[in-house]
Amino acid sequence: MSSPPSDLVLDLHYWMRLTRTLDNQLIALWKQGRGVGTTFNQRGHEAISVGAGLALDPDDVAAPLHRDLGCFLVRGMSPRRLMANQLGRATGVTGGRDGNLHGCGDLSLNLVGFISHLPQTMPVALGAAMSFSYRSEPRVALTFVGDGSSCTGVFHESLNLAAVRRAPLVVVLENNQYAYSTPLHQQMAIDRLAVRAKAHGMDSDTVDGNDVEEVHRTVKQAVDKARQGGGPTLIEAVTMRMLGHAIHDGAEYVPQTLLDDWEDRDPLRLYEEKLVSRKLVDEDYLARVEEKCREIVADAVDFAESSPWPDPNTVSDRVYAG
Amino acid sequence: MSSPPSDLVLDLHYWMRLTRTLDNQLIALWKQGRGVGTTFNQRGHEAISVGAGLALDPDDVAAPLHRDLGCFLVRGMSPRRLMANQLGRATGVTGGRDGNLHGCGDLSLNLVGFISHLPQTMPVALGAAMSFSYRSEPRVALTFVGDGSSCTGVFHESLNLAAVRRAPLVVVLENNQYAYSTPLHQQMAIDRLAVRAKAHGMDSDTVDGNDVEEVHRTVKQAVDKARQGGGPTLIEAVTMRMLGHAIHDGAEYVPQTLLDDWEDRDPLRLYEEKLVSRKLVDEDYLARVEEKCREIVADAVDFAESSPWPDPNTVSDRVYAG
Amino acid sequence: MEGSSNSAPTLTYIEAITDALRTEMRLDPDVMVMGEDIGGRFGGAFKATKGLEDEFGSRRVMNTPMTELAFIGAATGMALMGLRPVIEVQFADFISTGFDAIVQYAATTHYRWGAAVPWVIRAPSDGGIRSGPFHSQNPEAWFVHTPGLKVVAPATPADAKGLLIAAIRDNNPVIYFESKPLYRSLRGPVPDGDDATPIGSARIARAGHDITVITYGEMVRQAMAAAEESAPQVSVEVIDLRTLKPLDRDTIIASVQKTGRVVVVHAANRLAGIGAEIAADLSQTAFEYLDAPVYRLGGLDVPVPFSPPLEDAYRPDADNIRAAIKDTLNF
Amino acid sequence: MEGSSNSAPTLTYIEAITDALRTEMRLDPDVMVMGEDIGGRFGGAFKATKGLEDEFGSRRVMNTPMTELAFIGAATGMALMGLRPVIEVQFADFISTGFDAIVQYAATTHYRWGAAVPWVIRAPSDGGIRSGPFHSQNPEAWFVHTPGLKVVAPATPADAKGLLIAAIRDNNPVIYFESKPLYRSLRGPVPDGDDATPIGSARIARAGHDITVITYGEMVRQAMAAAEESAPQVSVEVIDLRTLKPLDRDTIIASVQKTGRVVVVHAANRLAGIGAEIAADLSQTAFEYLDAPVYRLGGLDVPVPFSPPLEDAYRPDADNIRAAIKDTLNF
Ligand SMILES: Cc1ncc(C[n+]2csc(CCOP(=O)(O)OP(=O)(O)O)c2C)c(N)n1
Ligand SMILES: Cc1ncc(C[n+]2csc(CCOP(=O)(O)OP(=O)(O)O)c2C)c(N)n1
Ligand SMILES: [Mg+2]
Ligand SMILES: [Mg+2]
Repeated sequence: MSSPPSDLVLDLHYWMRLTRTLDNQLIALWKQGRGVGTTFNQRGHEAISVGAGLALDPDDVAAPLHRDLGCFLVRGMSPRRLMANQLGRATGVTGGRDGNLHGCGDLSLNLVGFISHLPQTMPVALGAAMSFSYRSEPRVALTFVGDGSSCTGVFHESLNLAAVRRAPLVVVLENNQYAYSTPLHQQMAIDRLAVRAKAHGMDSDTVDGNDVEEVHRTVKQAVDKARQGGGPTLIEAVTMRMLGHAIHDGAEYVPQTLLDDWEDRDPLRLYEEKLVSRKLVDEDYLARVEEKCREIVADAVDFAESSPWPDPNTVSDRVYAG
Repeated sequence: MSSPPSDLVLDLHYWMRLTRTLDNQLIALWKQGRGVGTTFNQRGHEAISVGAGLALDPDDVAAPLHRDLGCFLVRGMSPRRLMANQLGRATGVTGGRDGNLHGCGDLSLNLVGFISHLPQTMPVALGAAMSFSYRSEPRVALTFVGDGSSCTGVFHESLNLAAVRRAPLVVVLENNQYAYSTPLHQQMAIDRLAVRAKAHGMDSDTVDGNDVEEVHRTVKQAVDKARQGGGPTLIEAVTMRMLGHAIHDGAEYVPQTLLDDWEDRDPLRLYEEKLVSRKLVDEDYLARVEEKCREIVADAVDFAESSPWPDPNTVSDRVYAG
Repeated sequence: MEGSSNSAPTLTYIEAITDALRTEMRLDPDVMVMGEDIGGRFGGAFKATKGLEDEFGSRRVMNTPMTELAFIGAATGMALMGLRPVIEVQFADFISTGFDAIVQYAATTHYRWGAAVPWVIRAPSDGGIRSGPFHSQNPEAWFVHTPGLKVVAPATPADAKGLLIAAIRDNNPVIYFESKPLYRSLRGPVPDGDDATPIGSARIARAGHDITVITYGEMVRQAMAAAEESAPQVSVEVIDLRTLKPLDRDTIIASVQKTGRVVVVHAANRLAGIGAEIAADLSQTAFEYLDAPVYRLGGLDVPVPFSPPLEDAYRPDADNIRAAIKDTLNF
Repeated sequence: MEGSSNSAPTLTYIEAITDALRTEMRLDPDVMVMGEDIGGRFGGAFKATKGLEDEFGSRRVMNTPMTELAFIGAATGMALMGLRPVIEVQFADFISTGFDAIVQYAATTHYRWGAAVPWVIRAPSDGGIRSGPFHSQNPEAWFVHTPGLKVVAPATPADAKGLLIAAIRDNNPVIYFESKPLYRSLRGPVPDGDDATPIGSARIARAGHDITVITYGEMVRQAMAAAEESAPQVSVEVIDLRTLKPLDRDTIIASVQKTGRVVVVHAANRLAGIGAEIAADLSQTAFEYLDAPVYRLGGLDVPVPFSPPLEDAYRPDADNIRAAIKDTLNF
């Protein structure tokens, strides 16, 4: 296994750091009572959302969910617009019509937004992939889904349809051990979630969701295969949701030992250690990146908090396309 | 493999013959313009519906679908009530409220009725099974599902829930090569449908759906296992839908060679030949059974056609339970 | 019949649907059809898509597995990428199986993040043909109540074509309720070209001055029969709504200002149906013009029953409409 | 506070829900609860089932995977076998995910083959709390329009308990819409015993003689505030519907006969909402008593927006109700 080129390595690291920094800032804002509505946590998911997101070409379509802050970022959605959306401002992605990461779609960035009803985004991403086949375009669609969501009907219908149409779709299944408060063993009678694909004759793989290079490499292979007409792939990425489901959730139902075990394998720290030991970066570099990310996020907060609220007179605008 | 006891052998044969006779009579009635609405065909499915249906104890619950005329019969629903339902009479199972085999449920016979939305009956049958666990009753629920229906979300949600709860449920998947006009290869990227179970960690098996003893034996094993707390099983029974989807459908989309191949393996004729060759019955016996079935079915037609229509003043009755 | 391309040949309602699909597929390579059993020689449960695969190939005529959630959701993704999928649900009754994909995803997308979802769902609806509770439903009220959708329901072959063309060209998710009892029993002139019937505009199916009957779909035929039977003593105006969302309030109000009396009719459950919205709206906006309460006639609050005497008791018809007209005039 | 078992302790709205569940689970071993995350120490997204697993065990408090279709369908099977499942959907918004299991299977079963389906769905509905388009919905109109269901929506802690008890004992599928904004912000006396609030009977929340405000859920609180602010100049009667299906037409009509003026209010989309049914019905059955058109106040025809200024513009409140009262009196 050859190492990835160094610009990719630095990208993987940078976006994970930015994701973590933004996530931490959201938590801080809400703890300080500066939030609006709720916000989700993504800690533990950086390697998956960033590793997978960076496996795409700009023309490809991504449909990230509530743990995939990193994917929104690598696809070019700015921290300013994301933060403003979280705070319900007119300058946010949805102009205050939707909250947190919900609805953060932007076709100019080839980003498809999600809805709460999980995982209704899957068939939509599949449809994007089917449109590529329809037009013989060499493009791929990527979407994410959780372990809990892999129990749903729409997940299976989507895999079945993707497989029978050999659609250029890659599905990253984020097995983070829990659906809200419900552990895997109360959700399903399997423990290797990649087997879900077998029911539909689809290729699948399982990766360490805390190893960003492994995630990236495996998703990239699946993306390349899909682009070449090889059909869809389901990739299970195993990780742990390190915080509550959303900001209000203390996750007291998660055994501390489980968290401790996974804390030792924090995807960002693991990668930083790896890069230092490979001598690709030094501590100084890491500190500079961290500082840069902090600045970007601070700027996003300033931007969002000084942005106007949406005008209530526009509430009925934009229900329909012209 | 020991042969089944002779009373079971004769039962399997008798109910298959009655099913075939009733099905033929329905076709004849509709061709003569004596039908109301539509009626489904079940030719080719006799071994599955009868073989599986007879694997249950009286206390067990069955939830048969539109190809499972045989299961309704073996569970004790009379040809009279079934025929009257097909003809929309007050004496039919639903009193004219629902048509053909739809809604033919009767809790006194432990039969759960189905709806068109396929396969919404699956979670209902699962719920019956879950109620047996809840009450620690040694009972089992059995339901049927088609190949087309195995693509649906509700199918997969039901298997997942059944598996994680180890519910005493047996699901017979009737792979009859088509969903209406759509052949398997346009529906899914698999050809052995039993693999659907793998996605949910459920046991599964595949049987020759035209071999009534194999169907019966395999379903019985699954029923026994479920009754002993061994959890659910999915059994794929492979057969061919020998006629159109419903009475109006000439099924011109089915290649004749395919039908010819399967006609050679007609489940009823195969079994009659086997019984004769095993010297368990003779031609005379078979003729007598056929005659008896004809009488029963003729009586059912008389009963239904001489039954009153429902009173239109009752149209709003019975929407709610008291 | 002359061969002029501007003539209006006589087509059945379902032929007009096929004509609209063919017309739009010829004009726009982004238009495609998808659904269960719609392809090949079969051409769908009602044959509305028969012949299309021969002309346009299987890429543009896509047989789907029985997965309403996945294929409606996929149509949304295709629409986001600029295609214009026309989805057939085999019966309108099965639209509930894809409910989330419609009311949660597609309906809200443009409002939330500004992306257009230009698909059409063709939903063969309505009863009167002994099809029982699961092949006879008229579920339009669910969708009229849901923000973000448009809903149309043609009553004539000409509008079956014109509204389908308009729906395909519309940049929003449109649900097109076709009335099964009209498929082969109603025949009428259908313009040859590619003219659209504008969404949001009702049609005066019959002018009159004593009373207004407001309806849509197959009930227009029943209302026309009732109007004929009531003439010449009573002059009945019949409004064919054509679009259920957005409602053409101007046409409705103008008629009511003239007649002062209204009967609203639909085959769907009367309770909390479209008729309730129209009656409530008129009672508020045309209060001073109404000489009698708005009479609502609709299906009973029961699942559509199968047996003929029960279904006939369930479903309004010309006789019921005539009686409602009489009642409302005698108020 | 005295310890008498007949006293009425003061509970929050959500405590009253828990109280009802506990009361019925103690009385009837066939009553059980199921849903996502409802078990264990967690006790559900809103903690309505907290403590129940400790008392009744995991057999009767069943955590389900995220499979709305399967677990609502399974509840139907359990109900057919004589159990009385109380299903929690995590938010009312997700009820659309289990739609077929509700509107197609459960709702039609008794009509078709005479088997009772005694389950309850608890649906945490309503907005005003900055939860955005998918955690703020009021989807009751879909279910009122669907034959075979009952629909209730308590506005007070006492009715939160009483209606849930009634729903559990009812032999039909009942959808119980609880109003999230009331959960912890509304506190009131709740009878200690196991009395049911009968399904189908509205409540005069406030007697008055000038005008009737008809509403339910959290809007009762808004209406009461508007009524207080309108007094003493205007004497407002407030009807808390409590049951949306079947509607208590007698109570409504009696009030309208007295006041002659009506405002109907709900947070759900006004278009083709419950208010339309009530207004249409009154306009027909109380035509001669109405001195002004029935005023309908409801949510806008848009997805419930997230941002505070937008949600406030979407959603009726006491000020809007006061203005509607004024308008209707000045008609
Ligand atoms: C259809 C549906 N039902 C219920 C919910 C409520 N809900 C929000 S997130 C969640 C758990 C999701 O678990 P998983 O898919 O594993 O994703 P994770 O949050 O762990 O990343 C639930 C039940 C929902 N969003 N959608
Ligand atoms: C949810 C849903 N969508 C569409 C239909 C229309 N339909 C009726 S039968 C059928 C095919 C069913 O195929 P399969 O499950 O293989 O059963 P079979 O009829 O072959 O026994 C379809 C599509 C339906 N009944 N339910
Ligand atoms: Mg998870
Ligand atoms: Mg089949």
